[in-house]
Amino acid sequence: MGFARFVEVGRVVLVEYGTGFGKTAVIVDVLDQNKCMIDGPTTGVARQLIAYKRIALTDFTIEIPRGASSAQLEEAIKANDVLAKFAATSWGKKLDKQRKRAELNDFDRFKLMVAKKEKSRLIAKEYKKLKKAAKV
Amino acid sequence: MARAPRYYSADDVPTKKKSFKPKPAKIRASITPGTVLILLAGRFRGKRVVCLKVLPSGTLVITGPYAVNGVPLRRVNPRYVIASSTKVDISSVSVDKFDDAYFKKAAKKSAKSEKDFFQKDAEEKPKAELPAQFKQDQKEVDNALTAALKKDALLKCYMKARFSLTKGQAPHEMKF
Amino acid sequence: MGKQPVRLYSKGVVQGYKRGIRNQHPAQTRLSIQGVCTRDDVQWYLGKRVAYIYKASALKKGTRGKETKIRVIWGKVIAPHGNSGHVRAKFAKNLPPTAIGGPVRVMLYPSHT
Amino acid sequence: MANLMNKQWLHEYVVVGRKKPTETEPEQPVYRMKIFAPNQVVAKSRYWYYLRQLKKMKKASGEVLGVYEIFEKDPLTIKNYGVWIRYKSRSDTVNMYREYRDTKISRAVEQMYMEMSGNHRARWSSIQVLKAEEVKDEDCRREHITQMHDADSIRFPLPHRVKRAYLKKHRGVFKAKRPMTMISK
Repeated sequence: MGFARFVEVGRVVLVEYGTGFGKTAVIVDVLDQNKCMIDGPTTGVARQLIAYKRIALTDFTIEIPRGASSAQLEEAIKANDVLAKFAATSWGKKLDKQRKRAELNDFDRFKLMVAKKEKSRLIAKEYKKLKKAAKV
Repeated sequence: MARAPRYYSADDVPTKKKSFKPKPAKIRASITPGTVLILLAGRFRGKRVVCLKVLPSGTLVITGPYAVNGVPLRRVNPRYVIASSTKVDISSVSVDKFDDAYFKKAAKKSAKSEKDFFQKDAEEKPKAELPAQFKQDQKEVDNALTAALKKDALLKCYMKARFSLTKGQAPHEMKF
Repeated sequence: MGKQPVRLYSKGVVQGYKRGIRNQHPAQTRLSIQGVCTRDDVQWYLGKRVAYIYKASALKKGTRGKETKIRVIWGKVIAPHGNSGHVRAKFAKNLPPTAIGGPVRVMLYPSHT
Repeated sequence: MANLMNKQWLHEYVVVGRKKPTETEPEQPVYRMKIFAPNQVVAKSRYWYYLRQLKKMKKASGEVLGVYEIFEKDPLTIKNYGVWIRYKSRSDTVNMYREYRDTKISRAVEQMYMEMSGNHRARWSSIQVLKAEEVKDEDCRREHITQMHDADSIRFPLPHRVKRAYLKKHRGVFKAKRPMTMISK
């Protein structure tokens, strides 16, 4: 089996439980087979011990020494731009979309509805055209 | 602790009763003049309206505007309203004249003759006509408001549409 | 039930009465509200008015002087019940046992948003 | 009770006490002891429990001069801890040395109590903590601890994952599909 995502120092993870829910962080130290230390100085995840059950591993890693300080980590993240890389993946995009959807206010939802209607109207129009062409 | 006074009166001194004066009601911070509100109950439930003014009694002066969605100038209880985060610029609307007295209905004639009472059901009463002054005020407010609504292309459409919960929507998770 | 042009309530289901292992206390009713699944979520619904709407066999005077078979028992959400987003409600008249499993409307007022 | 909700169960206290001075013996030696206990009341109680085994004194004849909690200096770095215990098993009394990795010494002792109850069915009352202190990497003896020391070699996948709904509202009682827990990525 070819594993691609490992628990290791520098692995970018997504917090899936507790404070920092839905935010990305980086493993800075490994405690044992159940827990590790994560930190997210740029995303607002406090440095903390967390169980692997509560995080999801991503495809990305950055070069940091074991037990790197928050400042060191912040520098490494900024130099590597790794969070932007994660945000560009389909997983990152999905999360971003969910976040954006949740933040829509009433007027935005209305605008979305109008846009959707317009889209399906255009599609239907084009579909009719093609249908007509196919018949002839 | 304050020191007890040296002198006590031997007799009870009647203290003046403080008359209770109602303070102007506090309203939640999300509602300000210009906020788009969603009405939750009553005839106009689901309508999106503009808040024009907060009255000292704690009620809100709102209008649809009438020309857009048919909600006239009226007062509503803020408890029956969801405040949205959308704001309309109402600086061009003059709202000074609207106060609690303005909306008070003329007292109904209570003394009724017996004849009136029996006749009530028999014949249709003529529908009460709105005072011309009210119509005039509504028009002025509508004109100013619709001009303000035109600033955003979809805003007028939005005010026209009714709010409704749809499948899968839970109000506690929604932003308004 | 006349269909309303808009739905301005959350859907709820009567789960039963507040109860212990052997006794039940019909003065308080347990409701589950659609989409509410944590105790924190309940915060938004506290104090909201609840309507249990049902059909009776006899006609009775309803609103606007019309005779109707539809009746309503009004109540309000009073407290969260447990950690899974259930709530406790109190009704003007205790709900009948036939209401258990039935739908209620959790209105959006009194509003604080 | 213990580790639920990530709340700290045990705290590290220093309890200081002595025998009550009498007219014949006005100066009494002062004893201080590190105690791991859920609160100060239990800490004092454990202090007298240990002291009366070591010295000819007990709570009635002594006084507590102070109870202080010791906080970890650096609770955000991972360290090794050695815990020496005396444990009364069903047949005998045994001394043990156990190692743990954690960020706080009190958490390491918590781990010890948890592990002892799991592996040896040992109760709180049958364990006495003799000593607990930080251990340098090179002084660690247990393999499950030393294997975590080399930063370069720690690299392992998580092959078994139970996928849970991202949000609680998406959780359900029934599933249409059996969950796939073997993650081969």
